[in-house]
Amino acid sequence: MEHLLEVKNLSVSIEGSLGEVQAVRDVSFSLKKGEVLAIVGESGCGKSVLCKSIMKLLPPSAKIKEGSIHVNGQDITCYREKEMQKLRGKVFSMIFQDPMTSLNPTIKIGKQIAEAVLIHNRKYTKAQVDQKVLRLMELVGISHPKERYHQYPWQFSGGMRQRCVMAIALAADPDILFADEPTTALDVTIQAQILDLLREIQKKLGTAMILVSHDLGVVARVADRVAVMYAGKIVEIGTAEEVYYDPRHPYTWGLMKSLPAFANGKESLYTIPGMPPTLIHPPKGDAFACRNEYALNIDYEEMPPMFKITDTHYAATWLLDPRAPQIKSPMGGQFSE
Amino acid sequence: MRQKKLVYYGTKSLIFLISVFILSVAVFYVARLAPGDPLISYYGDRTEKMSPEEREWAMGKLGLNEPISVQYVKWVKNAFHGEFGISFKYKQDVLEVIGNRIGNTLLLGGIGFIIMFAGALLLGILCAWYENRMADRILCKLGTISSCIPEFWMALVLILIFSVNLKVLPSSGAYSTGNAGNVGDRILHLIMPLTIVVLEHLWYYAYMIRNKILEEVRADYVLLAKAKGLNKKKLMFTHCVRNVMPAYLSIMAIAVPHVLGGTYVVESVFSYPGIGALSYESARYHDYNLLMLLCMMSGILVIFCNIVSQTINEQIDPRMKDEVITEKSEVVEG
Amino acid sequence: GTTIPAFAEEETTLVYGSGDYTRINPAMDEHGEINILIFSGLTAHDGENQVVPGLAKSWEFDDANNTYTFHMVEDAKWQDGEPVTADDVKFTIEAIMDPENGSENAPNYEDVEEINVIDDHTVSFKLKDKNVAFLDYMTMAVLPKHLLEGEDMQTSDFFRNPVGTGPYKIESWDEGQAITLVKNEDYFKGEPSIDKVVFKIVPDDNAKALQLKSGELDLALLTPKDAASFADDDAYTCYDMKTADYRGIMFNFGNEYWQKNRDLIPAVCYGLDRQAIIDAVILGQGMPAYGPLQRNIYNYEDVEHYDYNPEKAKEILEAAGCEMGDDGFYYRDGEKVGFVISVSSGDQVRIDMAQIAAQELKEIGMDVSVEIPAQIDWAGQMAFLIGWGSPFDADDHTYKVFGTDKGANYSSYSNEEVDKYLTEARQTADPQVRAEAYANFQKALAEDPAYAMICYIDANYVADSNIKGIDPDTVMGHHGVGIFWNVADWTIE
Amino acid sequence: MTNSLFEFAGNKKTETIIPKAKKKWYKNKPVVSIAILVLIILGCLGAELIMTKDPTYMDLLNYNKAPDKEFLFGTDTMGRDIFSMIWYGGRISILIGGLATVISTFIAVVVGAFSGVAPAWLDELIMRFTEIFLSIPTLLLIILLQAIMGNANVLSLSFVIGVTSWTSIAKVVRTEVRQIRNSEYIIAAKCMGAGFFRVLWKHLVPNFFSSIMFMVVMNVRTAMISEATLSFMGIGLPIEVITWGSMLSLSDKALMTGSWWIILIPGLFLIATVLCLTNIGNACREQANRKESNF
Amino acid sequence: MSKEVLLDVKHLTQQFHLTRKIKVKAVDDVSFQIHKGEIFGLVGESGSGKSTVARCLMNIYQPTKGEIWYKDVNICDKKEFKKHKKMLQTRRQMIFQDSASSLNQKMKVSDIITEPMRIQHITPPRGSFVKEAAFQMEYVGLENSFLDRYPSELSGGQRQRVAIARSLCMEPEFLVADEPIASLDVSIQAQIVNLFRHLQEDHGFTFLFIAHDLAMVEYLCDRVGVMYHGKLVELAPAEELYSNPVHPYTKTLLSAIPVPDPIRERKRVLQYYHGEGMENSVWTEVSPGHFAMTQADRKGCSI
Ligand SMILES: Nc1ncnc2c1ncn2[C@@H]1O[C@H](COP(=O)(O)OP(=O)(O)OP(=O)(O)O)[C@@H](O)[C@H]1O
Ligand SMILES: Nc1ncnc2c1ncn2[C@@H]1O[C@H](COP(=O)(O)OP(=O)(O)OP(=O)(O)O)[C@@H](O)[C@H]1O
Ligand SMILES: [Mg+2]
Ligand SMILES: [Mg+2]
Repeated sequence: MEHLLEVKNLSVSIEGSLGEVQAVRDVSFSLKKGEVLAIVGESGCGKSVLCKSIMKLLPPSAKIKEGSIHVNGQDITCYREKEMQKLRGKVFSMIFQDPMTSLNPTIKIGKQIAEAVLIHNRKYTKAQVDQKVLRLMELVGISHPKERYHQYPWQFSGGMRQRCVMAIALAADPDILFADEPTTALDVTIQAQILDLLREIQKKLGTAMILVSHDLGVVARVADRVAVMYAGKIVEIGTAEEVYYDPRHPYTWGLMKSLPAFANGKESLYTIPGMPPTLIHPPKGDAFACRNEYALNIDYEEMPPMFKITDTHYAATWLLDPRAPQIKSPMGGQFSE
Repeated sequence: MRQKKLVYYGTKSLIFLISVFILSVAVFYVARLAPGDPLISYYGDRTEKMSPEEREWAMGKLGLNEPISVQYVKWVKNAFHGEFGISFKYKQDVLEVIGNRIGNTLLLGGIGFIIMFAGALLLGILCAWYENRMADRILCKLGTISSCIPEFWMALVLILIFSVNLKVLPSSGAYSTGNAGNVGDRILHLIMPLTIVVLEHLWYYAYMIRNKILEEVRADYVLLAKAKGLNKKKLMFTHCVRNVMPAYLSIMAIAVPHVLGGTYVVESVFSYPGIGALSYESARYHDYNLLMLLCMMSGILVIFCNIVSQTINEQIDPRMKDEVITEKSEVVEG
Repeated sequence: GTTIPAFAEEETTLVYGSGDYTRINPAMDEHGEINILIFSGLTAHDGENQVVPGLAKSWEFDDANNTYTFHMVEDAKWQDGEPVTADDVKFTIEAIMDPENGSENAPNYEDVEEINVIDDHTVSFKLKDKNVAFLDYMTMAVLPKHLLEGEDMQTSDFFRNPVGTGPYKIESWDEGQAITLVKNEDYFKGEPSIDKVVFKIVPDDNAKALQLKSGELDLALLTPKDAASFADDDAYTCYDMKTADYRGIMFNFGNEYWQKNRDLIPAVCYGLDRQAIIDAVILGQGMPAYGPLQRNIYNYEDVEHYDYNPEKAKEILEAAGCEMGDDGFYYRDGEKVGFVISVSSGDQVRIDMAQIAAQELKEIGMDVSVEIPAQIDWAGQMAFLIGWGSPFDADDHTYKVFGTDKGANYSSYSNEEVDKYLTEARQTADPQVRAEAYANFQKALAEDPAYAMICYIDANYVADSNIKGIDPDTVMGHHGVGIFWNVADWTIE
Repeated sequence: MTNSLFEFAGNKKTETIIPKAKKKWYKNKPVVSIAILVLIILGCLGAELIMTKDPTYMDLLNYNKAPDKEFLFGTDTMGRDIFSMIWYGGRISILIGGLATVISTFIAVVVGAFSGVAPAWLDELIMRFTEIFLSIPTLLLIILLQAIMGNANVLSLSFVIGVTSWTSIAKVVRTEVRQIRNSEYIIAAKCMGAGFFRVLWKHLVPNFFSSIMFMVVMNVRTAMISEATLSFMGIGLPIEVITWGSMLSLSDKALMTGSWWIILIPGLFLIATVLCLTNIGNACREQANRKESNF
Repeated sequence: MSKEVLLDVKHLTQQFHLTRKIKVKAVDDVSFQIHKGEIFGLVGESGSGKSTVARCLMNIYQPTKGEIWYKDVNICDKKEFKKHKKMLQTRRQMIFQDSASSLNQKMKVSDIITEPMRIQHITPPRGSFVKEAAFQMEYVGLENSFLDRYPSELSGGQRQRVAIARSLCMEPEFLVADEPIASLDVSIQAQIVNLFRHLQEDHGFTFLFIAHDLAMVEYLCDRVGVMYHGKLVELAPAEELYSNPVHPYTKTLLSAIPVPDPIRERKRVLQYYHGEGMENSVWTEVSPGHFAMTQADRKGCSI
């Protein structure tokens, strides 16, 4: 089966005020039609930049240093703004992380959604557009859509704004949906509702989705495959089952261990020691080494390649090297409550 | 709902009327309290030779030796009957003095204003579109320089080029004699004064638009709009420019009297009979009645334009409105 | 409608670059170039500024009664067809004299005691005193009684649609732009030859020059600097007209300072390098001044000219007991010698002159500065850069300017001798006697100067070379007024 | 080697290289503009040192001279040395331009911002007051103010010009403030106890700076010119005081005579000053807005 | 309970206009108390008024009805608020829900963090403002290379941590944290939560902790309130609430907590609560310290 989206060796750098931030480093993955790929990872590791770089929404100071992006078999790495415009909204759309600032404060919510509808369905009459907007608002669970249509973003609660952004993203039934932390501002019931909705859409229309989330529960619910990112690199990728039940990368272990579910009573939560590296001068070897209690000497010297575990499961840690000492994963297996 | 609207516009009109009233008081008093001899505009050079008794008599004749408040009440009474007195300098009913010229000014100022309004917007957008690229940089420099060049200089250079050397444009007047109704002739006469009027202010506003838009295109919502698939043009016009409009409109509302009345230099260089010179001279030589009427006209225009722009702004950007957080709940100053 | 005959020559038009007019009211306003085209007075001036007949074909003076009797032309008509009568004359002068009207010209007729209409075409004026200049004042435009009776002389609409007896009549007035005059075919002195005269209103000096270049104007009064750029062009003729218009520093003797330091005034006069001022400010278009009558037939050469002589100036100062201080200025009784010259705003030529004069006076040790007050304080100021001069009868301005307590004596100048000779000259018609009286007057004035004279300034008219008939020898008045005196004779080739 | 490489090392503290700003200090700074402006200002301050002639001395033998070795920038129609006049006159011009602009900008920002955050009725009041103020002819106001203030000097003149030229900026400020007054970061600052002026200076000003920047810079120019106009009308500084404004306003006389230096040189200095100010303002704007265009 | 009451909210109501006609009761008659030194969790449906409650506590909104007592100051009273302004502003701090908009884009991170100190003119205990900022940054797990950056150059989580650092630098006694950990990764969430814990235990901080992550709330909070449609529907100590929820919404909520286990999670079928029986329910104490909205007619049944 043809890959809908294929990213190869993508590196993205951003010229910041202090120097070049290597926000995405050598990332490769692919996405099939109707598939949900979740990206989890440390905050600031480049997840949002990755999504935005595929949609070409990064500021001019961001450059794709290397690698290629193929959509539907077409190489869009060098697409210009004009060509990208045709793809955006229809082929891929995005739910942004900051719902408040993502909405134009001077335009009514309904209008902003209607705009998205109209771009891709130019022949719609006004009534049709309105109808569609109201349906979208209902779909994402905004109550009283008729009245809410005429409200402005600041009159909405955080979660409602997030859902509006979602409605906009879904307006044109995109092929690929980048959902950057789409449910952080939602309570669990609505979150579940939304996740089910996304699932449904994905099943019905075959929409593929890249879901960025920190909530491992959410990821567990919707993701087919999970990629774990650290310091701009994908350190582990595999099906949800593989990553959850058989994580191989020490960072993944750390993440899982940090969950409150693993805290015994009221004792402190586990945290990964140390601080994430800056991406301005990433360390020579494995960026995670200095926080990794299982770090090998080679981790400080050389970057680990992607080791294949199964056909779908890869991880980038020297621990998987045949030469490395075998250790038992401290995590994995089914969770128990 | 309709009643609410009625109340809304009712209050606006009331505020308008009160403002106009206060304005009239303010101008009346400021004009009379500011030192200067109103007799000069009536009696010319002879004023200087007047004996104190003669002065007394002359002031009395012009009704200037009563207390200011009495004068004001009289003025208001007469104004209600549509009598605004005579111009000291022109010795003619002020309505007539202004009436003879207001048309020309409205034509010059009005067209100038529209061109400026649209031009500054377009120029600003253009510069913002090509931010920091060649076109933008050149325009920015040229614009800044152009706004430093004195008006009279530019006007004379235009005359030198287009009238003296090329002989394509008439250099003075609003129309050639006997051609008052000829549209083509009027347009020909308008070109150069218009150019000056527009150039004088254009960049001032264009630069503001440019910078505002540059702020605006940095907002995050632009990303979402782009992600929707909006093309640049739409994005610029329906989002960025829209958000810039409130600031622009409110400054344009203020610009109205500047553009309409601030054409003194243009009028004198191009012998264009408008009210710019009247405004200047009436203020300078204390031609009270003329001054009052001109001020009231421009004041009414300003207040009206501002109320209109405020109303439009509240439509464009609800954040401008006060009820946004409802009557009961305001941000408590911390 | 009029049908234009097929053989009609092309209409000739003269476009003159003029200042703005708010109205045309010769009775109330002093200056007004256009008046002479539309109106005529009982008398008129010729190229030598002598009085010649106007609406009055002859007149006589009755010494005993101090009465002038004028016999008017019978067939003169107003431009609306009505005949001109003596009533009109009486009406006009009485209107000017009526204090209610507040005319600027009223002081000229202070002497008139009675005006009598003898018949339709004869009018007589009884004066309180002898006044040779009276004939000059009768050049005042006569206004039509039938159109103005009962009207307000200041605000009447007539002054925007004037009807006169002059060579041209108003065709149209485009407010603020142009006043178009066409020739008056019934002009009592004969039909003028130029068909149309347009007073195009061009307030800006530079614009005037440019419009002259572009051919939009045919005649204009330019600044000397602008006029210089037309000098080499054959298409234009430059008329550097002499004027009776002089500039000088007027001392205000009402001010305490001059009451104390009147003896320093000669030093001021010696301290001015007049030629340098003329060269720098008006590009040499003028002549150094020493007296108020230099362009008059009664000029008397043989007086002190106060030619530039800084040494002498210093000597005078020292002789008067001034001592040079460390700062380069003289001190008298511990007070610095110096004064402030006020200049009215707007006239750059005067400002420049005052500034240079101040600098020159500083060089001889007087601390002189220039100020432009918002409002001229005639009574309080120390000195003023004044402009005066009349091209007509010698009495015309000297009497009221230098006579004690006279209307235009802003300097509160008072000199018995001057008063005496001025009155003497005024009260006789005998040229011999007058010449003598004026010579004495000038001597007296030079000895006790009221003004530190600076210069006479030329009026730089530039005209299209096609215009013929402009008299280059006429002496112009204040503001260069007077070039149109013989406009009826002008032609355009 | 391989063996040791694959031994456990544990989490070692590694030197994290803290990146220093490696850009040169002059990067992103309008060095040229600052340099030119500083030169002009220094030149004006130290006018006495560089002047070759007495700027007020009218050398009647050498009027209207084109620039040459003796008169570096030529002389004006009255024989004054333009080179000396520029430096000498710049001092007052820049002082008045700067001072008046500071005053007008201060009033504008305070009034505008206050009106922006004020409750509806107060805002309405202030705005209408502004409009009424705007509708009274500036000339009259200036005459009145000058009469109240007494003798004209640099300070009073700057004050008068400043006090009469704040309205348009105030309007823009008000609109801008109204747009951002309910932004969360301003609410946050208020919660922390920031007073009006702190919120204004730290949060509001950087946000509306870009809209009013050019208006403020142009105010400098306008103030310089106004000063000359007022002097010319007799309500300004004494006439013999030389300023760029007076040099410019006299220059129209030189226009027809082809004495380009009389008009061009003061004009160039004025333009250079304004251009430099604009550039610096622009750089400040960019500095305050590090975000990149999303467009 | 013997604990000292720090904050007492009485019948707080806040209305907003949706349109000119329609009003929304964002918060409807909510009463609760926060004790000194406790972490009070507030959970609930999105749009149920949690942020509004928080903003009322911070005097950002003037409540339509009701009183809020901070210690013995009625902060809804303008006069009293004015009197105690300085104290309130230094002792209370808030972390806003949307970090992107609560940070001024035009300020550097270091300036943002130390802003409250500068406002209150506090000399930084660690020497300079920059050092102080660096110290706070480390607290929340940020490299101090971020000090010179601008908010727009940060990722969502980094921004959030800056906001946290800003509120902590004043060492407030009462901290309102509106979803402070929503966009942080699990490990950093843990770090922040540990930090909060530490502050509570060792420094006696009091928290109002608003979150959607119920697992974290359970772990961190001493007592938890549940909001639904502007009403507080249940209030109980954390353990009690999680083990014995009374209100149907609470039950739904708890059942919806996602589990980090793909197979189980995907299989789970969720029930929804649509406000059944909200109309005539009343606020009752179902067990000591455990309050809930219960149906009036069934009153007493659940006890
Ligand atoms: N405009 C920018 N200029 C400079 N650096 C940037 C810019 N935007 C992001 N970065 C840096 O790039 C890195 C990756 O940022 P990104 O937003 O992708 O993180 P993220 O994975 O989405 O994190 P989070 O979960 O916190 O949102 C961060 O270290 C951030 O500081
Ligand atoms: N300024 C406002 N004007 C009008 N309505 C408002 C305003 N602020 C909030 N609301 C409304 O009040 C209700 C509660 O909002 P609030 O922000 O308190 O919810 P929340 O519980 O914080 O939700 P979330 O978890 O999604 O952030 C919402 O319906 C919202 O639309
Ligand atoms: Mg992110
Ligand atoms: Mg909220």
